[in-house]
Amino acid sequence: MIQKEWMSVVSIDEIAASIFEVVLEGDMPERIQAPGQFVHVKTSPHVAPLLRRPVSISEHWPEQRRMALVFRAEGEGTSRMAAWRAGDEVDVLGPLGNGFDTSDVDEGEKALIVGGGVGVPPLLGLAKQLAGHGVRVQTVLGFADEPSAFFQERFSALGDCFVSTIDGSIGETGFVTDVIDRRGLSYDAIYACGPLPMLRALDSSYATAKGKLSLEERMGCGIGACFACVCHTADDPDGTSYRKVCSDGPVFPWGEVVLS
Amino acid sequence: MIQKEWMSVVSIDEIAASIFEVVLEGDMPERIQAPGQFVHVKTSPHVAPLLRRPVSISEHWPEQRRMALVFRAEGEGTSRMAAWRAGDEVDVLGPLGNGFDTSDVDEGEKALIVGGGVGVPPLLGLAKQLAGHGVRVQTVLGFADEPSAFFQERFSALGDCFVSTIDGSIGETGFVTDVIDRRGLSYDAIYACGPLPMLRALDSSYATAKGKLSLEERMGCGIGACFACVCHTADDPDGTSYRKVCSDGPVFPWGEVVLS
Amino acid sequence: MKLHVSLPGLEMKNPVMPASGCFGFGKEFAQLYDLNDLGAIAIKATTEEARFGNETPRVAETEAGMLNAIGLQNPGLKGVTEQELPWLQQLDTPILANVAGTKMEDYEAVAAGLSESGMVAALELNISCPNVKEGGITFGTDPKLAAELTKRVKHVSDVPVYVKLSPNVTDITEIAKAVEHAGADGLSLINTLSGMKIDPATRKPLLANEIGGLSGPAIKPVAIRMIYQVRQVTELPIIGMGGIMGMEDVLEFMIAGADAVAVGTANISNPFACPEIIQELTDWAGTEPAADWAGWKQGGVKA
Amino acid sequence: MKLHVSLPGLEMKNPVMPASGCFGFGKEFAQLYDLNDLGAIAIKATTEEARFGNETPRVAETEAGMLNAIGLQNPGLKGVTEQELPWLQQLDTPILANVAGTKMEDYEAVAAGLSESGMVAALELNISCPNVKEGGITFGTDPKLAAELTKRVKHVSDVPVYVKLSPNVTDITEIAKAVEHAGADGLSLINTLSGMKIDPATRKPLLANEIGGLSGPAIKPVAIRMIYQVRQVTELPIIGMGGIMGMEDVLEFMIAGADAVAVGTANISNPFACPEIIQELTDWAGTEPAADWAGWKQGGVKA
Ligand SMILES: Cc1cc2nc3c(=O)[nH]c(=O)nc-3n(C[C@H](O)[C@H](O)[C@H](O)COP(=O)(O)OP(=O)(O)OC[C@H]3O[C@@H](n4cnc5c(N)ncnc54)[C@H](O)[C@@H]3O)c2cc1C
Ligand SMILES: Cc1cc2nc3c(=O)[nH]c(=O)nc-3n(C[C@H](O)[C@H](O)[C@H](O)COP(=O)(O)OP(=O)(O)OC[C@H]3O[C@@H](n4cnc5c(N)ncnc54)[C@H](O)[C@@H]3O)c2cc1C
Ligand SMILES: Cc1cc2nc3c(=O)[nH]c(=O)nc-3n(C[C@H](O)[C@H](O)[C@H](O)COP(=O)(O)O)c2cc1C
Ligand SMILES: Cc1cc2nc3c(=O)[nH]c(=O)nc-3n(C[C@H](O)[C@H](O)[C@H](O)COP(=O)(O)O)c2cc1C
Ligand code: FES
Ligand code: FES
Repeated sequence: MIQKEWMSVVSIDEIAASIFEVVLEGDMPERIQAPGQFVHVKTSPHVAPLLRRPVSISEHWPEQRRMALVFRAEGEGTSRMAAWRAGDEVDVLGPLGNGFDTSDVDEGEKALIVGGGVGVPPLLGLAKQLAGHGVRVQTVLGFADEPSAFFQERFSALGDCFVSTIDGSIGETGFVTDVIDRRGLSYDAIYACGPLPMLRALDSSYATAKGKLSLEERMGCGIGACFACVCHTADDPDGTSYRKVCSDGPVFPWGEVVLS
Repeated sequence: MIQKEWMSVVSIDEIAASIFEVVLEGDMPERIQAPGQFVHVKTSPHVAPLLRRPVSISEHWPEQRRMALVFRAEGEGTSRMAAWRAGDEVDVLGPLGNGFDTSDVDEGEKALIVGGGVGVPPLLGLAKQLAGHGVRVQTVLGFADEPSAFFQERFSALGDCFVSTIDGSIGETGFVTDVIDRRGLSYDAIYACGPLPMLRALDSSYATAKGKLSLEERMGCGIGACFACVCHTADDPDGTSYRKVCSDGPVFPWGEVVLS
Repeated sequence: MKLHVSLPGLEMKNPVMPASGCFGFGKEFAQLYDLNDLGAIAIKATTEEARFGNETPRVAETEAGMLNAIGLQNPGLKGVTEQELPWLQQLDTPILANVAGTKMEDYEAVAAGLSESGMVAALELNISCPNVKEGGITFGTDPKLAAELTKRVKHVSDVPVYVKLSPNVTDITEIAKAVEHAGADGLSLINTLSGMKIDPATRKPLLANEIGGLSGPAIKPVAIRMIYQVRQVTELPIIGMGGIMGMEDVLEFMIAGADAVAVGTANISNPFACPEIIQELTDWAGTEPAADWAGWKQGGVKA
Repeated sequence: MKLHVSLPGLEMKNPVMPASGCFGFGKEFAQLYDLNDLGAIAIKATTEEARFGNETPRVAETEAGMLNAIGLQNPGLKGVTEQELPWLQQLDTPILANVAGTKMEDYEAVAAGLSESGMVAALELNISCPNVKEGGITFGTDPKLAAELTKRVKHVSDVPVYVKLSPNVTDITEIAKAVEHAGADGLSLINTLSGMKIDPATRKPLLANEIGGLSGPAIKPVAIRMIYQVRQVTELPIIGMGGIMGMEDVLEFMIAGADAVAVGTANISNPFACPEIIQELTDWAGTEPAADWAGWKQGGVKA
């Protein structure tokens, strides 16, 4: 059940350059069904910024009624979020969308988790869930550079974690696909979230993989009503077939949607 | 010299129902020339509320680099101001306009100060200045009701202070003119600031008085450039004569402008 | 005061309906609250054939507004009558079906099909969508075409026909008069203002379609002005919209001359906007001495 | 990169000028900063006779915008040439004089007078002011009238003539083409959108004039769209305006097709807006490899 809730900010920390982790408390965490779901955040109680901002739930702790979001403060809305302080009450709509279905891998099998930039956060919840189910988790994280990198330790605690940066300032130089190929990583399923070029590279390099990927698209309502966030499906006989990223996704089976 | 300054909020207090007194610190207080001048306040660092809000300077202490404003939190902008906290930096344009010229009264003469509602604040600075010059100050303050009344004690410390409220919840029941007439208050000059009906009543009841009154008008720029705030002059041969409240006023000689 | 409003085809418990395109076909919102609380529901535009619409990005944020170029994505007449409308029948809320097309024949076919379905209370002729390359908007900017289209659609419809006007015109009263003479049962206005946003970083338009429709609080003063002007030239009922976010906005529209209102963009920034506004209105009505909207409006601006 | 822009009559150090009506005749701002920092100055509209303008309230705030109905208050042609322009001569900044009227003859008289004064670099024909009851706006909404007026004013002017277009039209490109053919040396757009605000508490319009002109960030998407459209039908220089608040907005207008920009409402909410924007632009230009605006714009949206 989707709800709109005034949640309270428990803590907010800058965990990397312009990357903030905020912990929120309220009823919503109890309703979260899967890692990869997101919330739609009104970043200010005033009219502007008018649109909500979609942000993935990175982790949640239903017993404590808490959940975490990790976001990059960049534009108008995320800058407002970065100015939130512990104790603030903030307007959050969620949980939204369909998260990662992990039925592709069984206990003892290997999952390859690939994240780029602010695509990394929802994968932490996923990795924890997979590890909890006894799946062997390997992670490849791509960042622009060292200052913007985060969560390496948290992923390392769950399995092998490789980092790549474009400038080579930490980890291996290059893209995530370079790391996967160079190391010859094997897997039973891939789970990916990150910028479109990364998803496209994964999709074309490992076209026959099993797994899921999480998409980003500009959103209006976040609940499936406004048709802002549609994408084409790979199988589209008459050109009118589509998926809504907000309500059908943001997580889709590998190969289901066109990454355009 | 008009300046735009980020001033810091020293304190903010609700001194009556929805009436706030804020003390600001910066360079501006040194430039204030007369009581009755005002500042034009950007109530939020964001685009909206777009227009500044004109607020009179109620008192100023140039040595401490401080000044006070007293405002009623009502609409969008003043509500933002009411949410200011000590330590905030706020965008203030000023000092603006021409304040009260007190040359109408000499030492030992009697000044009648008449204020209504949020017209009262600038009169406090005026009363202090007059009292400082040895002028005998009598004040009549009109408010809607007891909860919204303020500054009675501060004016009482400077001379006789009579209060009237529309509902009679404190002071005398009725309008300020009722008090003046009933008590037969005499004066060498009147200084008034308050809602237009009050100013009109004073103007028609005491048409031949010496003195000054301070006007309110919707403003754009506050510096005399946009022609938002004009008023007609009493003496207007061809219908094009005018005064700008922001830069020619807000204080005008008794009888100079049309109170429409 | 009674909030009830009675318009051709639309018996509304209160004057508030979600605006077309901002509410889909209602299902998503039905998970959030009881749609019977609404005065009516304007559903998403229906075209004769199914449409995918424009490429993404389809929305962009602007100061106190948003741009959209959805491009009339919808499942087509058949899809709407078979998959969407039947579900809405369980509601006790009148459905206003938005009709779009590129040729007059398209509009006729959709209007006839929807009217015959018996599942809609009235039609709203969208002659004003700025987001499709051909057609649509021209009907909304030329009084003769607007009138002809209205006449033809009226001819094939058994339910009342509202014409939704475009604000992208020199003189909205001309179009209003033209469609009134052509037999429109009501007007709805305003649709979105045609607008554009360019990202200085990429030096490209933010929308894939480049130009889109501007909606939200930013455009409210234009909407109020147009309704005020149109109110002075016609007695037709007006469904007013453009930037309504709260109860005060509803009142402003009613004073300007609207008989009911539609809430668009607000649903997008707050999916509970409609029931929240209706609740506010209900509380307000409890303290308002006038018997009904007609009585209340007598105290307002004269048309 | 060099910020310099060269337009007919206007050699500008940078593409930023205050917009007409938001800067008076410059004196108030001269107390605040050096007016020589500006690219040009568009002064307040001049009419043949002195005008008091509309009653107050003349301004109202809207979401991310404002309404104004000043009503062309000004000291008249004689007042402007005798009391305002001489003082501006000390500046090394070109003056763009805004010309208004209700009849063609008025425009001609004012244009001739200002041109003959030798104190203005160019004229800006205000055929788009929505705040005067008669005339003014009709010239801006009818291509034939706009063209005729342009021709007549060109005939009596020795300085270049910019025509300031109204956004309250169905097709702005038609008006642009019409005035281009009539001999306009440049275009400036947009003027304000016609709008209205009603106070639900008093049930009365906030402006004494009821209807006013909407300006500020709210209207920027409409301005950008219109400039983009007009850029595609004419080679004339365009002075772009509508909601510019900061440097990013200037860049957005330049990409859309403007050759220079005017800053209106921003001066009202921040009297230091122009020098602040120019400083930002100067800093930006220091890091921008293109040689000039023409080179820089090649990377942007194609007209
Ligand atoms: C399902 C989903 C989950 C996401 N999860 C995260 C996350 O966990 N952490 C994180 O940092 N970011 C995440 N994003 C991206 C995040 O939504 C954008 O970075 C954010 O909306 C930008 O807002 P802004 O105020 O900084 O930018 P502005 O430029 O002010 O935004 C203007 C408009 O564009 C939209 N927009 C801008 N960039 C994007 C984008 N990349 N994707 C979608 N809309 C965008 C905004 O939502 C807003 O409507 C997610 C996006 C989606 C769709
Ligand atoms: C010279 C001058 C001095 C003033 N001094 C004081 C003071 O010391 N204390 C105080 O409480 N108030 C004072 N006022 C009135 C004060 O400016 C308004 O109460 C305030 O602008 C209202 O803003 P808002 O955000 O509450 O209302 P909103 O309704 O959000 O305001 C919308 C717009 O209307 C304008 N506006 C609304 N009411 C008034 C008004 N009465 N006068 C002028 N503009 C108005 C606002 O400035 C704004 O532009 C003064 C006004 C003037 C002109
Ligand atoms: C995302 C979106 C989609 C829209 N789709 C339609 C549509 O299909 N048909 C239509 O007549 N109007 C459509 N509109 C216009 C709205 O119905 C409404 O007229 C307009 O947005 C102004 O109201 P608002 O400011 O409350 O949104 C759409 C608006 C938005 C924002
Ligand atoms: C208070 C005010 C007065 C204006 N007066 C004039 C005028 O006299 N002549 C004119 O051509 N435009 C006038 N305008 C329009 C502006 O020049 C400009 O075209 C418009 O406001 C859009 O720009 P902005 O959003 O930056 O303000 C005026 C605008 C405002 C806000
Ligand atoms: S954001 Fe509205 S349908 Fe997805
Ligand atoms: S407020 Fe602009 S001239 Fe007074």
